[in-house]
Amino acid sequence: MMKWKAWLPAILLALPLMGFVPTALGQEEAADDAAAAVEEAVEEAAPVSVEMFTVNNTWMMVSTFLVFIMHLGFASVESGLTRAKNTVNILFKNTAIVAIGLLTYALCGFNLMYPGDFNGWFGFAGFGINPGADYSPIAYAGGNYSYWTDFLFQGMFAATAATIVSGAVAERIKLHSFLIFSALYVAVAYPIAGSWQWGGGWLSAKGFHDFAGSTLVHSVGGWAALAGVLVLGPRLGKYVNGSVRAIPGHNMPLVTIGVFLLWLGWFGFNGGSVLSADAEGTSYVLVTTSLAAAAGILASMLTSWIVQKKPDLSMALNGCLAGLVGITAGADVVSISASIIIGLIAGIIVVFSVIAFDKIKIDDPVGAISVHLVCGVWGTLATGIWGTDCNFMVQLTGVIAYGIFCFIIAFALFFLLKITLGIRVPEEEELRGLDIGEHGMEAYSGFQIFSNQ
Amino acid sequence: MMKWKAWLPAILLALPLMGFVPTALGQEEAADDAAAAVEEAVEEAAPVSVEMFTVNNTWMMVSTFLVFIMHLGFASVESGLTRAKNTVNILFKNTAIVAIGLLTYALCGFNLMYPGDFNGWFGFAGFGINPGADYSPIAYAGGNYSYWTDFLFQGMFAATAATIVSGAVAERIKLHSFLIFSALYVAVAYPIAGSWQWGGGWLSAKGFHDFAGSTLVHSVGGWAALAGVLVLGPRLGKYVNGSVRAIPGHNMPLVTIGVFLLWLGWFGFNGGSVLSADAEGTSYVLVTTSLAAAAGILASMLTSWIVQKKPDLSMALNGCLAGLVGITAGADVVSISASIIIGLIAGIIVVFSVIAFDKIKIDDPVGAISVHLVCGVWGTLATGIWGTDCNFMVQLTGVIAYGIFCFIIAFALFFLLKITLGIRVPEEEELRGLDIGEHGMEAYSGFQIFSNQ
Amino acid sequence: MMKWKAWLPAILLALPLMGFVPTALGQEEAADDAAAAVEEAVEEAAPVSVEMFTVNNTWMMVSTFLVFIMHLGFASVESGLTRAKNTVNILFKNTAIVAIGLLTYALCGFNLMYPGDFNGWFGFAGFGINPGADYSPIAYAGGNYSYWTDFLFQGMFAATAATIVSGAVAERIKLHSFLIFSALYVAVAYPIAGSWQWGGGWLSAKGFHDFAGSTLVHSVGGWAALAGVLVLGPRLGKYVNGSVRAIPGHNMPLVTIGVFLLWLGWFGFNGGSVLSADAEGTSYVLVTTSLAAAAGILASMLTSWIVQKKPDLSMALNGCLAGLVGITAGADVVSISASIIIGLIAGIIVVFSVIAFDKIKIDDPVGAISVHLVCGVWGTLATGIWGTDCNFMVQLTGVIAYGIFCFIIAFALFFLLKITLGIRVPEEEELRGLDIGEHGMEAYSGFQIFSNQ
Amino acid sequence: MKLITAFIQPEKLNAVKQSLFDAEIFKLSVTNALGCGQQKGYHESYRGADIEVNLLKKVRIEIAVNDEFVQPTIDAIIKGARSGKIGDGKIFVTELTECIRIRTGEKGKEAIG
Amino acid sequence: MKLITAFIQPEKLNAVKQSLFDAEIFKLSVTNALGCGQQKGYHESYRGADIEVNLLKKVRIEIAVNDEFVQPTIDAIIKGARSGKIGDGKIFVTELTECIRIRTGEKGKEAIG
Amino acid sequence: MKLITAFIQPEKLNAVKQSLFDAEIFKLSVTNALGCGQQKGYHESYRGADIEVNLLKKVRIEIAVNDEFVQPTIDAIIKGARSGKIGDGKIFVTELTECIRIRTGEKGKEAIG
Ligand SMILES: Nc1ncnc2c1ncn2[C@@H]1O[C@H](COP(=O)(O)OP(=O)(O)O)[C@@H](O)[C@H]1O
Ligand SMILES: Nc1ncnc2c1ncn2[C@@H]1O[C@H](COP(=O)(O)OP(=O)(O)O)[C@@H](O)[C@H]1O
Ligand SMILES: Nc1ncnc2c1ncn2[C@@H]1O[C@H](COP(=O)(O)OP(=O)(O)O)[C@@H](O)[C@H]1O
Repeated sequence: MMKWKAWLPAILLALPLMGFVPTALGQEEAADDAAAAVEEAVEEAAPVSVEMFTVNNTWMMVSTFLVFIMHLGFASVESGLTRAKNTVNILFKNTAIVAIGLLTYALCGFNLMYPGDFNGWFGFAGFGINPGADYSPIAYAGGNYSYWTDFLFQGMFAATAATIVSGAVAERIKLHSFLIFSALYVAVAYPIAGSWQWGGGWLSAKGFHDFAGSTLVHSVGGWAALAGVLVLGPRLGKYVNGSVRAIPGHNMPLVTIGVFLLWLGWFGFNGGSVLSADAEGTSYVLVTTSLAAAAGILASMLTSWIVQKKPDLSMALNGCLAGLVGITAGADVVSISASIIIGLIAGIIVVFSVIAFDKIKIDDPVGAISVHLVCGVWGTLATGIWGTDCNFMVQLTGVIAYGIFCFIIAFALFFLLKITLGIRVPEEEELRGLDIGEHGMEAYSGFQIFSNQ
Repeated sequence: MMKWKAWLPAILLALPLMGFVPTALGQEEAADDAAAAVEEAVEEAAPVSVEMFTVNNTWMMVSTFLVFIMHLGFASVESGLTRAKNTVNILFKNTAIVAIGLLTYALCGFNLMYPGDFNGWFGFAGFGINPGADYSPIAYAGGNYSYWTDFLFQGMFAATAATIVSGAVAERIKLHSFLIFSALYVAVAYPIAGSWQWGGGWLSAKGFHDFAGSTLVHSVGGWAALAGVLVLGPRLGKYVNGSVRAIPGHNMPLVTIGVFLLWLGWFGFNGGSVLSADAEGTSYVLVTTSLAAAAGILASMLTSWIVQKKPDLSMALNGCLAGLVGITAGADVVSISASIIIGLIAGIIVVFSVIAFDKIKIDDPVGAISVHLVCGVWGTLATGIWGTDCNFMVQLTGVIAYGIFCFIIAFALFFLLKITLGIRVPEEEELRGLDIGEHGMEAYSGFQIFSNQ
Repeated sequence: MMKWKAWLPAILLALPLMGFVPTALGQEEAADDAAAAVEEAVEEAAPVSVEMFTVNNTWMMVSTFLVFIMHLGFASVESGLTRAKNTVNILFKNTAIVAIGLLTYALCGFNLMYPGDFNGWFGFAGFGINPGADYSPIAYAGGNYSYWTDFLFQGMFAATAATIVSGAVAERIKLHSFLIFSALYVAVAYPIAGSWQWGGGWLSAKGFHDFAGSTLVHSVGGWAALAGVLVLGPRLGKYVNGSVRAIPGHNMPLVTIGVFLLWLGWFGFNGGSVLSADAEGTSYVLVTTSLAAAAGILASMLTSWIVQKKPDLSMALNGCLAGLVGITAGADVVSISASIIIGLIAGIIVVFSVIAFDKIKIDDPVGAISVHLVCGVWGTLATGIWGTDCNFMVQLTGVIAYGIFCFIIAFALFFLLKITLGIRVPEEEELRGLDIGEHGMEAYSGFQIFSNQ
Repeated sequence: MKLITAFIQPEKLNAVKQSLFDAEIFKLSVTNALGCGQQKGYHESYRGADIEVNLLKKVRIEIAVNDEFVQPTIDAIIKGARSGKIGDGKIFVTELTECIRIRTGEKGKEAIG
Repeated sequence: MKLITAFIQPEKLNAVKQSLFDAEIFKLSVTNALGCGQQKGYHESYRGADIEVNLLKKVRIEIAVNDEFVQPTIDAIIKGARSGKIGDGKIFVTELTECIRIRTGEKGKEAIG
Repeated sequence: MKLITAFIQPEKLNAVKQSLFDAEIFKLSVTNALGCGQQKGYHESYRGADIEVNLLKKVRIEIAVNDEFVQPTIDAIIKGARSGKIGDGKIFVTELTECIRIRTGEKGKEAIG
């Protein structure tokens, strides 16, 4: 009775790969075409009709909404995967981050990230947002979007980096220290790093390819998450006498809602990164994105079924995110089969990564480092392997450059906060929960909850 | 004090019908116009401008997102209407189904459903997805959508059929057997059945009208749900000593979230089924869809108020879905007044249907059979009654053909699984909940829950 | 250790204002341009291309979806901020309102609100919806949207007013009385009031500016909420021996989901109120909307941190809504800096308003009056201060006119219901919860909940 | 010393707490319970099917008191909890052998209050 | 009078209720509990890490009875709860000094039933 | 035999479990409780209004032991639960008349462990 079960996963795992291989070649071409379409869409600067401008801008606004809703996705995933006694705190952080992210991006982030002509490493076009006196909406970006859409779409991205950190340092970080870190990281570190590639800086000159931000967004958040966890240390009761103890999340429907909203949001994250409504370019990207997500679910589900003996919902959901993060760098330049393979591998990686980080006592309650950093790196490198006109060594250079810059800055910020304001709540507060400690409130008033776990 | 209450529902029920009747004739015309517009939109193959292509494709992508989010809707409704101890299991199934649905649709489903020229009963255009060497995005579908959007939109529909089954067989089915069933049903049965109508097969040649899938999607899922429940049997404790015992759902906010997301998704399900952004066609369909949903809520709410004495939230929500399923077949060809009547009747049917299935001991925890099968049939037939250029007998033929095909296949699959791997969890596992049994996890860790119900 | 904390909020509060001031002038211009663009978009009646019509209509449909999802947002916020024992009741009310709102709007609301040429105070174009015999979709609104989209977009707005009331009177109002009130208020009062401005009535002739409804929607709901609370009285146990007692909400993740969905919906609420997809107009509005929301969060978060000593999540979330309500009247005519200032002030107001209403024993469980009425008034007046071509006294006239009309009608309706059917549940039912009392159902079956609060 | 355990209607908890405070009994412990007694349960309906709710929500109160406080405590509970309707609940009294305050290690009469 | 407290497996509650009813014992109170006994707990896995679940879900039943009902009550509980597997639970019997019906003020033997 | 009931701070449960295990007491039952004692409750603020939280979360532990285990059990609980701050909780000891293991029907001293 048990034996066939051991085979099942392997068979299922093999299934989706069959049938794609024979058509891979044709798809390579399709990918090339799509890549070309995206390229064209991005570069085309010729005057377009007002109709085209309007539909392009409409698409970009829709994408902006979708990226916005990712913040709710993150808030849901992070609070669901932690304990009930810290829920208010996590929701508060995620709400505050969106506000701080948008306001600081308006204050300085946008103009740090897109400084216009600059030295490739650092530029700044001034405080505030203002399209300038001779602003013509249709000419601003070759009719692809208006100045305001540009700002808002990019602004919605910005806060994401801090949100990623939020999950990893959850259940023990002091609220005010986290908010100060986030404000600085999002206002300064993220846009400067971003300018290197999307702002037209040195990495973009080198031919680095990071379509929608496996590296620029996800690993930027992931490196900071790693730094934060290292400075903070693990939660009480996580590693006891050398053994790893599970601290289960308190609300799986909330986690599921979050992951589906994130996938939904990714349609805008990747689809909007085409930076126009170009029909072929956008829709191709949506397909690679979806198939990678689906492959990530399948792979992580089966991997966890084999490794942990029982299929773990939280792993399947992490696998979905892993696939999405993985495809983000190359969604426009890889073939359909490659997108599935990238997703499958991301789904496998994430399971082992979560387990491995626990082994080395890096306590990340929601798996943010595994999902965003590890799979962000994977996706960026995979683009070097399968992406049309991409170069593995350049991709590697980008990964390393971001790693060094972000990890050092984040580590320094967390360390400075630790020795000044302190970053960790007192032990008693951690045991009772940050909701009572930091907010004087409960998330589920009236419910009987065992808070002693 | 009580007497007026008995009248109230009836009065309220009558209210929305007043005022529509006088204008019905004018609306008939409007429906005709809209139907014509939809028809045109679908058939028009003349070369269109790139602007038109882009906006059409944008609309179809937005519709795809909306259909995608229906999966979250289903996951929420199904887990909310069942017990806390089976929540992880249901969420897991719904997550896995999306992945399996998309991947198998890419592997073979799409090319089974749209095989090009074929004998009208079964055709297959090969494994994998590939637009072909001479693919021109704008020419692919007369400028209505790109190949990739076509695939993704249809792919999002595919998994729905299996999701419908998930709810009906919840709280007792073995995970692996359910996954195997779903994979086969979605990969093979659904697309073959679909090809008869949407693939241009024999039913479409007969003049069958099923706009967005009352029959092709909802009843296909519903028949399988019925077969599954028959093979599985009812949950322990549901029918005791000849009396029906309620097993209340554990999370009503989750059910409500799910139903609103499903309604939202239906805007894409129906709106996208216009298969272009044609302004008159799409917006007319959205109005009929919304009014049917609203009428479904009102009717089921009042029916349950009268029949069960107290207004039942779960029934009102089921009524919303009933109205939506009901209008799906004819959203483009019925008048405004007809759409309200279809919704009202669907809302009444669903209440009696839920009660009737319980009477004959068909245990469907979420009312999936009543909503998707019964109202799917109702909607298809209603299209034969009120739909412009529709024929009742043809509609009936379609309903029966799908019923025979789907029920037999689903029953055979479930039966084969029963005698090989087994489809029902052991009694002890059912009592303790599938979350612990199948996944070794709880959905609400820390919460005090009475799991002995 | 504590001292710096006292400064922090003030510093953070100051931060976002810096850097905007220098650029404010340039933005004033931008706002002018954007306002002009919006104006143009609204007024332009010249024949447009079918492409333009299609993209405009697509945008309006997307906006309709977003406004629709606000109903889920309201349902989530309201049920989350009240006690578990009243959850089913609140969800039921919100579900019923959407249905009633849409159906009555089709029955008479639409034609009351947009009666065509009329005396400026009251007009009615007849029952039912029907575009008329000589309807040409593209000509209907100068190519901005079809008749059906017009109806559906406006219909989704209609139910909002009643939903606002729902939260304020929660946990003690009789279900049937509430439903009767809502049906009448939404079917008659809201559209008549709306016709004064959006229907082209006397206020619009005076030059009143209420872009998307700070007054027409939010304060219309808010006045009714105030009337309802006054007629109903506070919940048992809220004001005991002259002191105010907190009655905490039962589900903070649900509140957070609700607020994010409302923000998302506001993109359509405000963005769609441009009434075309005009790229510059819509995207400018989205930016002012988002920045006001972010500023509202920041301000309320810091205000509550200072006033209540601990940062209150429910206040931060109310602050988000406050900012959104505040910007709604002038999103198209104020500068970027003004939008931030409007949001900041709204966020501060809402905190003090919630506390003040409690002081005078006006028991509003969810803060609906503070958010929708107080900030609605604030936003309308602020438009008189900072809005291009807006006049403070005219704005004030509008605010007062709506106040008188709505408060009197709502008060009369509630009062009549009180002396006929009764509007308050019996004390015992209130203590046990309306879920058992009105619906015979629990929202969280199986969960152990202390319902004695 | 005695241990007094009472099952009361959930909505009466606040009233009982108040009357205990009035009687200067400040210490108590409360748990959620489901009860089945003379109040035979009621029938509800969910999706058309019957729910026989015969385990009704109750609140369980425990109070440890010195012997002279037994009667005042019982009186206070009755004062707060009685509505005269079936389901008002029961009070059970058991002998308490020992009582220890964890914080100080005090025992017996001193520890109880 | 005696107070009988039993810890049983949650899934056995319905069976125990049934056998108590069969034995004409209609009154009981139920609370949720976590238990740790001979059944040493089991190991689960969450995200690859081990959960040692050694506080298992149990249901706690309290029944106050007159002395002649003690044995029938114990028998009924055993009948409903025994599966023969570790974890079936325990029954504890303590002396009950007094019992009062809140509604009527009745005491002792009359109040208990 | 004695039945030992203790109310402790929720965050001390793990420590108490550990010290009981060290003292070779392996069996116990746990329930959630709200307590009101010397620790007079604290004030919180929700939406500007005051919440008087005077029913604080506690964990209730029950342990049935043979007489020779009473003192070791009490000592172990105190060891794990004492922080020296108000709110540490109380231990109550009552006489246990009988104890039955449901699985085997064993009674008394044998059944308890
Ligand atoms: N003999 C008993 N043993 C245990 N609990 C009891 C007993 N009698 C009553 N109770 C508890 O007291 C509650 C109220 O009892 P009930 O008989 O309904 O009230 P009344 O005494 O007013 O008729 C019950 O729901 C149950 O929890
Ligand atoms: N000495 C005890 N003190 C308190 N509770 C006990 C004691 N012994 C058993 N229990 C309760 O009874 C439950 C079942 O006990 P266990 O020893 O597992 O069953 P069995 O007697 O069938 O081996 C435990 O989980 C615990 O809740
Ligand atoms: N007399 C009593 N009866 C019932 N429960 C009590 C009694 N005294 C204390 N408790 C329980 O013990 C908990 C701790 O008591 P408390 O007086 O706050 O601790 P300390 O003894 O350290 O001052 C209380 O919250 C309550 O649950």
